[in-house]
Amino acid sequence: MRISRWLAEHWVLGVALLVLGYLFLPIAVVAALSFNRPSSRLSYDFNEFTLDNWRNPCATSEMCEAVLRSVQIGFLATVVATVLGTVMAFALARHRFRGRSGLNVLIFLPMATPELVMGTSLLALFVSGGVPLGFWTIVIAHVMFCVSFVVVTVKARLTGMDGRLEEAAMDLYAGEWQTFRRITLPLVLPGIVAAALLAFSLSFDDFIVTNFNSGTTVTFPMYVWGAAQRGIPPQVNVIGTAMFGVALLLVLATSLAHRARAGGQRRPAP
Amino acid sequence: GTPAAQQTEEGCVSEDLSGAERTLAFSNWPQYMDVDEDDESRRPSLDGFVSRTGIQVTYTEDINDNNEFFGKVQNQLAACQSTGRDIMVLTDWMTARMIRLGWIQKLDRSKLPNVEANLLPSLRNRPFDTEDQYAIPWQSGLAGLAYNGRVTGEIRTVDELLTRPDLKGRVTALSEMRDTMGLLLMSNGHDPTDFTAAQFDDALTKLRRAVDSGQIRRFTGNDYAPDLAKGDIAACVGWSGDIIQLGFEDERIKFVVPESGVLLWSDNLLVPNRAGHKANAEELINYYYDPTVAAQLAAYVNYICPVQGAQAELEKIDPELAANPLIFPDEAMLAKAKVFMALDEQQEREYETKFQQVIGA
Amino acid sequence: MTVDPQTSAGDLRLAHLTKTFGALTAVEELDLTVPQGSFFALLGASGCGKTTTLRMVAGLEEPTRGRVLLGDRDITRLRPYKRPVNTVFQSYALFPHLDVFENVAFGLRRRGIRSVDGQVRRMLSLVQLDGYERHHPAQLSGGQQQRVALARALVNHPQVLLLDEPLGALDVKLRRRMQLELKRIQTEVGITFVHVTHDQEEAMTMADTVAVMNAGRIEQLGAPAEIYEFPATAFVATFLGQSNLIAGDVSGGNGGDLLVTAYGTRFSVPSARSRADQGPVLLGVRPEKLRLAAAAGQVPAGHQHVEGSITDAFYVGVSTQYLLRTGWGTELSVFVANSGAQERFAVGERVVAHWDPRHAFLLGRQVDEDDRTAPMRHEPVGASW
Amino acid sequence: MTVDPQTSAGDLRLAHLTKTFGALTAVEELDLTVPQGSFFALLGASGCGKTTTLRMVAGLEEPTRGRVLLGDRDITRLRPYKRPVNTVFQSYALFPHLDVFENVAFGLRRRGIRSVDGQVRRMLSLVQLDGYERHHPAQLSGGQQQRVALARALVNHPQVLLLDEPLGALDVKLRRRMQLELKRIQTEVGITFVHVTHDQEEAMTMADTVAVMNAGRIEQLGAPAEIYEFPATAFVATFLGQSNLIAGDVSGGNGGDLLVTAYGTRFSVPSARSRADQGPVLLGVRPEKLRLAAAAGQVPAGHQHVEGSITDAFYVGVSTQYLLRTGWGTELSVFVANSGAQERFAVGERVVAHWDPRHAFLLGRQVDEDDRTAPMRHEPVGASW
Amino acid sequence: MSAPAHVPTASGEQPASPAPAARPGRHRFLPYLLLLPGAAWLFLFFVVPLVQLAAASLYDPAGSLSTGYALTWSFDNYPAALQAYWPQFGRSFWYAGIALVLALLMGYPLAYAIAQKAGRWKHLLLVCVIAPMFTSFLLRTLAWKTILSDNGWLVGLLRDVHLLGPDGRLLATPVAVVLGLTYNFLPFLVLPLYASLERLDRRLLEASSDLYASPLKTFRRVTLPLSMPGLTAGTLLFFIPATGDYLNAELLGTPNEYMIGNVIDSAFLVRLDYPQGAALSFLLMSAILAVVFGYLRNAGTRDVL
Ligand SMILES: Nc1ncnc2c1ncn2[C@@H]1O[C@H](COP(=O)(O)OP(=O)(O)OP(=O)(O)O)[C@@H](O)[C@H]1O
Ligand SMILES: Nc1ncnc2c1ncn2[C@@H]1O[C@H](COP(=O)(O)OP(=O)(O)OP(=O)(O)O)[C@@H](O)[C@H]1O
Ligand SMILES: NCCCCNCCCN
Ligand SMILES: [Mg+2]
Ligand SMILES: [Mg+2]
Repeated sequence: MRISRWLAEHWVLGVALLVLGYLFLPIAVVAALSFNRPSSRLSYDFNEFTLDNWRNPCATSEMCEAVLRSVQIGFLATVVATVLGTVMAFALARHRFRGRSGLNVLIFLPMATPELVMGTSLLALFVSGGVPLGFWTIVIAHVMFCVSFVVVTVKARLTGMDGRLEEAAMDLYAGEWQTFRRITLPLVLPGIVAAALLAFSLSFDDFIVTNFNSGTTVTFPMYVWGAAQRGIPPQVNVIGTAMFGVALLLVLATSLAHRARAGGQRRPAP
Repeated sequence: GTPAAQQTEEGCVSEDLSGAERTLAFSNWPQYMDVDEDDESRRPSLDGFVSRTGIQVTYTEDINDNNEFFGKVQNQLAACQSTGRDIMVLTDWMTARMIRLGWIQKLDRSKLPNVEANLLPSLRNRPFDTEDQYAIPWQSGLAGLAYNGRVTGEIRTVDELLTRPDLKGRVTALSEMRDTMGLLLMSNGHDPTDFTAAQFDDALTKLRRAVDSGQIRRFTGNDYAPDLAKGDIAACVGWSGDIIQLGFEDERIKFVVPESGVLLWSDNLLVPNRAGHKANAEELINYYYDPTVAAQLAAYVNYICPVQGAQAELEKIDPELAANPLIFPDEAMLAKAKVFMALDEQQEREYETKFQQVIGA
Repeated sequence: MTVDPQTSAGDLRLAHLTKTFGALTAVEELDLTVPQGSFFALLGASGCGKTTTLRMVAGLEEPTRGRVLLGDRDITRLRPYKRPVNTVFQSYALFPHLDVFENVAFGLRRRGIRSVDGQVRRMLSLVQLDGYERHHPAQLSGGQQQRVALARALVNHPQVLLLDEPLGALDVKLRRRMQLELKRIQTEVGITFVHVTHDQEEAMTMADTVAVMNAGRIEQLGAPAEIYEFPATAFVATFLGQSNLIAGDVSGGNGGDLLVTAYGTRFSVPSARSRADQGPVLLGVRPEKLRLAAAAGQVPAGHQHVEGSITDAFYVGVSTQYLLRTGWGTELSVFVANSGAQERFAVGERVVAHWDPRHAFLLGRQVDEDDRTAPMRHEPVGASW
Repeated sequence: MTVDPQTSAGDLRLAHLTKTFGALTAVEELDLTVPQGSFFALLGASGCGKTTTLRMVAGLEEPTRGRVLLGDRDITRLRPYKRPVNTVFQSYALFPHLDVFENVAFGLRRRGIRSVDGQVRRMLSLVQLDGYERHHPAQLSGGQQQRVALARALVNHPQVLLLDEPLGALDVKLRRRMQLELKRIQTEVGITFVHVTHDQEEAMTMADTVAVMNAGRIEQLGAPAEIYEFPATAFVATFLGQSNLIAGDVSGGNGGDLLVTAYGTRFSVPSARSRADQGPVLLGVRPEKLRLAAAAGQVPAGHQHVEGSITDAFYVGVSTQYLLRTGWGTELSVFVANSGAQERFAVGERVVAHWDPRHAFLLGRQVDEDDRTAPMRHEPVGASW
Repeated sequence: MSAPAHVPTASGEQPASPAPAARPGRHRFLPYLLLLPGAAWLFLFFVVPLVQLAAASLYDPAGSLSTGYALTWSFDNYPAALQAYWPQFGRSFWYAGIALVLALLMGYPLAYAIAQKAGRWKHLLLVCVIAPMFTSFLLRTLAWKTILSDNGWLVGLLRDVHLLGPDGRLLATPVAVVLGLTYNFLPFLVLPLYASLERLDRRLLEASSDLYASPLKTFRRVTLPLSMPGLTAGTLLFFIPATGDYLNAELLGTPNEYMIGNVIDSAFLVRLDYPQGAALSFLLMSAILAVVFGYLRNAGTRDVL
């Protein structure tokens, strides 16, 4: 009886852990291979444990350049998309104006459009406009498909925010800018950070749109794609594993920082 | 609408910056360049070029398939924009198309004395480049069958590849229509040098059956190689040099020349429009037509070397290789090797479309 | 309800203040003076315009017409952050990302004050929150949050402190405690408090002056006891405390008294306690002013009485509340303190309710208005809620 | 506090019910019988285990030890959805995605009842919500939501209805209205109500039986008037209503009375109203039972009295509350109804507080316990809040 | 009381600051100003290209690279494209649909457990859902290729327990493709779902069980409907990219598993049949939008995003 009750309450956790295991399975393979000394250039099997790949992650300079480039693109795209998207989210959450619903559709559509379609159509635009493909066209494309995600994420946070806090700030001698700077921004910040993380992960990982609009510029996913066709150097797995670790640390750090600021557990109601 | 992609020498002028910039961007297929046995990041012949000329080469293995690569660069070339590459390697038929579209720069023959001296006669004055001023062969090669003896038994014929039950789902063929269809035409007893539309359709039906039955896992570019090496793929349609290279690492990987015949093709060095370093490219071409360099390259890539005198040089390095008919084909081999016939634009479109539909895209 | 002619330098004055939202008039031609340093309570039913009034004073809402003055200074169009007015919001509106100290220091810092430490700590100690500086709002109980909100406003030494139902969200017990605390602090700091509440008891025990608002207008304004003892309108009589109102007509005068006839019975009310001296009137008696006797003979001399039978009785510890059906069919409610001295009556018993005429009051009446019974503590006040 | 030996078929019985959370014992060896059809109120300070008790009855929490019985049926381990018990939650927990009708129909549908229409409508009409069928919870006022929660539970005709502070979130006025409503409905449907509240007045006016809980145990159980008039412990005396408690010692007996000496003065208490007949005791008098006189001479015969001076006075409309400093230095609190008959006293005046000994009661006392003054309505109840 | 009559003005009022106090007129143009950069970006780099693409879908199908393409309003391109590739079309929706079902079966418990059962591990678990997205999509898919490979341990295991025949495979089967789709887009389903489930009031679940609903019924009648907004958003964010994906089919499947994305990819990059590629793109988009709006209507929450 008790066991069945315990099971009834905890089986979901069990399933969740299994699903997490599923999510981590390929990561585990990538991580394992990052410690592999492959038997040959074309082999992808685990052969022999080594730390060489980690000691020397830049075996091929193309790969490290590609990683660096992807980070740069991701960073730029994240900053631009986060700024544009946040500002839009503010306008949408805080103001009533004509053309709102049209705008909402404009923001929703990129999320509802297959990447392929976005990639090809944007390519056609660049080519017909004589824009040379490369680093900047990739940035433009990434900003384009990240903006919507940022708007949606930040808007959710903003609408959940108590507008009276801003009134309270104004009542306490904070002008419009001060109110924004001291109250609104810090309160919406977790949403903005989440949006930025999402944007970065979307940009860093994008292959399809990038492939169409990159010209000869090679990003990390494109490098991996190309490398897969001719045999992947094991260091690619180092980068993959490291990015995973960085993400874990980053997200964990932000959420810890956030929790520390919010001051820990909510007190039970009196 | 969009304007025609056709360019002319007058309409699309390229500026050569070679004087100021001693650099060269080189796009090539994987496994098409010699690599140092001990340090895989070094490419001895290319390094030799760099030290000899001082020209820094950015070497990228980003060509996996002619069509795929064309798709990547055609937008820029059609708009007379730089592709970011100074020199690239494409197969005959694609070379022909590019030249026809006016996308390739004319080379200065005077800067290519080695080519003048050493290019095999059979590869001179080809129909798409009658004066050898656009396209200089990089390597020739054969398209035939290959298998990994670690995971399957020997394969002799195309039909075996397409129907043997133990190979089901462990076979790849090339997305290169001419190679795959050429082999099938020959396996049907037809001649890829000269076939009819009906014969093509017959061969295609055979292919479709193999696809539908699940015999063929994928149609690939050069990326069949890792899968074959791993044994994920038991057998495939592949290119001679690649397979021979794999054979060095695992002798159970074998290239097979089917009785019905193989396809012979050449890949060519091309300098696209708006490439900024034509003169540097010409230096590279000339360098690789030095028989000793050619032999060095051939000894590694194991494709058919277009450079006269290389065989003699190779004999000095590795006599066994020099005697390999897959690298320096003998008469018997040449008798089995056919060149896929030239297609006009209409035919090409028709056959490509049909083929693409069967290979699933 | 007109502007007090003599105002001192720090008085808060509202002149003809009006606010409309579309077709709705939330506040209508409000004229009001809140003397400097007083504890002013604004009472009224939900939706009567209390919050809107406060928001206009704070500058969070712009008046449609009229002016807001602080002493002689017109602050009607001043932005909220430029007014020497602070607000304690109903839900506190504490900044969740700042700790207690920073919440309290917020206003000081915004005004560019550097060394806020002393002031903040003194204020936290005034509201008995020493040691809570580094807690975040989410870690505080409701009462503690309330005090932070108070400290955050008070530390700025505003001329006027607005409190918009700051106790509305608290449970009864905590509410009572906070009331005393607020009153103590107001006495200590001497700032003008304008306190909005739904709770009449709260208003009465805390405020120097109470204003009862109804539908955007002020119905009566004065000291709590004054209003309670002698309400100006039926609305006030029933909103502030409870009243039995008997519909009647003035039938004449008798020296200092007015005579009222209701249901064939004559009652008298001192004219000093009459808001109307002719026509239809409501005779009001508060339930605790009514007393019960077993028979008419026991009614003290000079008292007026009504006979009836008990229809309901509630024991509530401190007092017992009776409902009495009169001869003419309406009901009266009577609160009898359980002081031990009084007799207890049972439901169904016939009794006499009596009162000293000096405790009655007289209000004007619309012709169609009927009797109203003071709701017993545990009876629904109105039909619709 | 022991199990009632004679129980009827539908009584709710808790036997040795215990719940521990880690080291904390939330409910300790609770034995309790709630007679079928009664209105039972559970009172106690925050955290004393009321909610935990209810949750164990509802099946939402599993007891660490002990049993829950309905009549003879042991339901201790029954899953909540299999118990004939329903709960009205403090926050109502209405399903926001369902309209009023579907909220009320929820339980019926879950039990597979097809034609719910009639029952739901009847129930909605009982709680006076006809016409609100298609409204969603978010569109209702607090009071209306409360009634939906009630209807949603009642429509299932449970054997026991648990109410966990269902009125806690309402403002004072609405709260009073809802109390009456609840009582009316309980009388109408005759289901056993177990009502948890913080509010003693609420418990007293509504319940047939009140249990006062303290730290996981029940301190006293009985009819409200019974408990109020003669509390069993100091906790009950101060928790249920308010009391002045004077520390003294039993110094002897006198017929039916006990004599108590406190601060050198002798008081008497009927032994029938004494919980201790020797040693240290607390003499209790409720503030409304105290009366004030200007001089000792005016004290009625048989009354006992204490002299002192007024230190504080609060006018609260219905009554005036005085704080009196006695000769020995502690304070007494006195509530005088504003019935108009009583004299008013000013702060500083010397007065005599007197009471009928039959209104006093005697409780056992810990040796170190001191006087306790009934808090005035507007005075902080404890030091720490 | 000495009151600070004057408060220093907060200088430099920023256009970006929201004004909670409604001041009519004051901010009439502010929203437009705020929206302008982002909207312009989307217009220029999303709408304009899309219109161009729409035009391309109506080009003369007889055009070619060397001759160019003329806009001849050839609406026939649409039926022609559909006729040639309806199997891939159907397959896209079929695979994405199955993947969606699998993802829901996995994602719902995961989101639920994190939101309601994880207690103080909540944040960590949530991070675990997001972090894999930082390891390249391709790398993860290639890892799947290794895991599912014919000689891998998984296939070996499944063969040993006879879930797969001796020649049974996982790689290059529909199973692998659907698994890949499920895997790659799962976080997009879980995140919005989590957000919605986190807001779910536990007391409602208790109320439900108090009202005779078994755990299953509670889920069906309370949990599920209340998580609908998140479920809808998550479903869309999963289904849309999954339908348009071609990498999973390409890497894990065979031509028999190719989806419409593969066709469009090859139309644009290999076959250079722009009219057909564009027509297929638009068919895909409108099919997706049709499904989306149909779904939104049924889900009853239009305002999901
Ligand atoms: N921004 C607004 N737009 C439209 N009507 C409003 C607005 N603010 C308030 N109102 C309306 O003005 C009237 C007065 O509202 P106000 O908030 O001042 O009432 P209140 O007395 O504070 O009520 P409560 O006691 O319920 O807080 C109400 O009818 C309300 O609906
Ligand atoms: N799930 C739990 N885990 C740990 N402790 C708990 C839990 N639930 C309740 N408690 C503790 O058990 C004690 C009794 O709690 P309970 O909720 O029953 O009190 P209560 O009498 O209902 O209080 P209140 O009047 O504040 O609602 C409290 O100290 C509380 O903190
Ligand atoms: N590894 C180099 C392979 C080069 C193949 N070229 C394509 C030939 C097509 N027929
Ligand atoms: Mg209000
Ligand atoms: Mg509780």
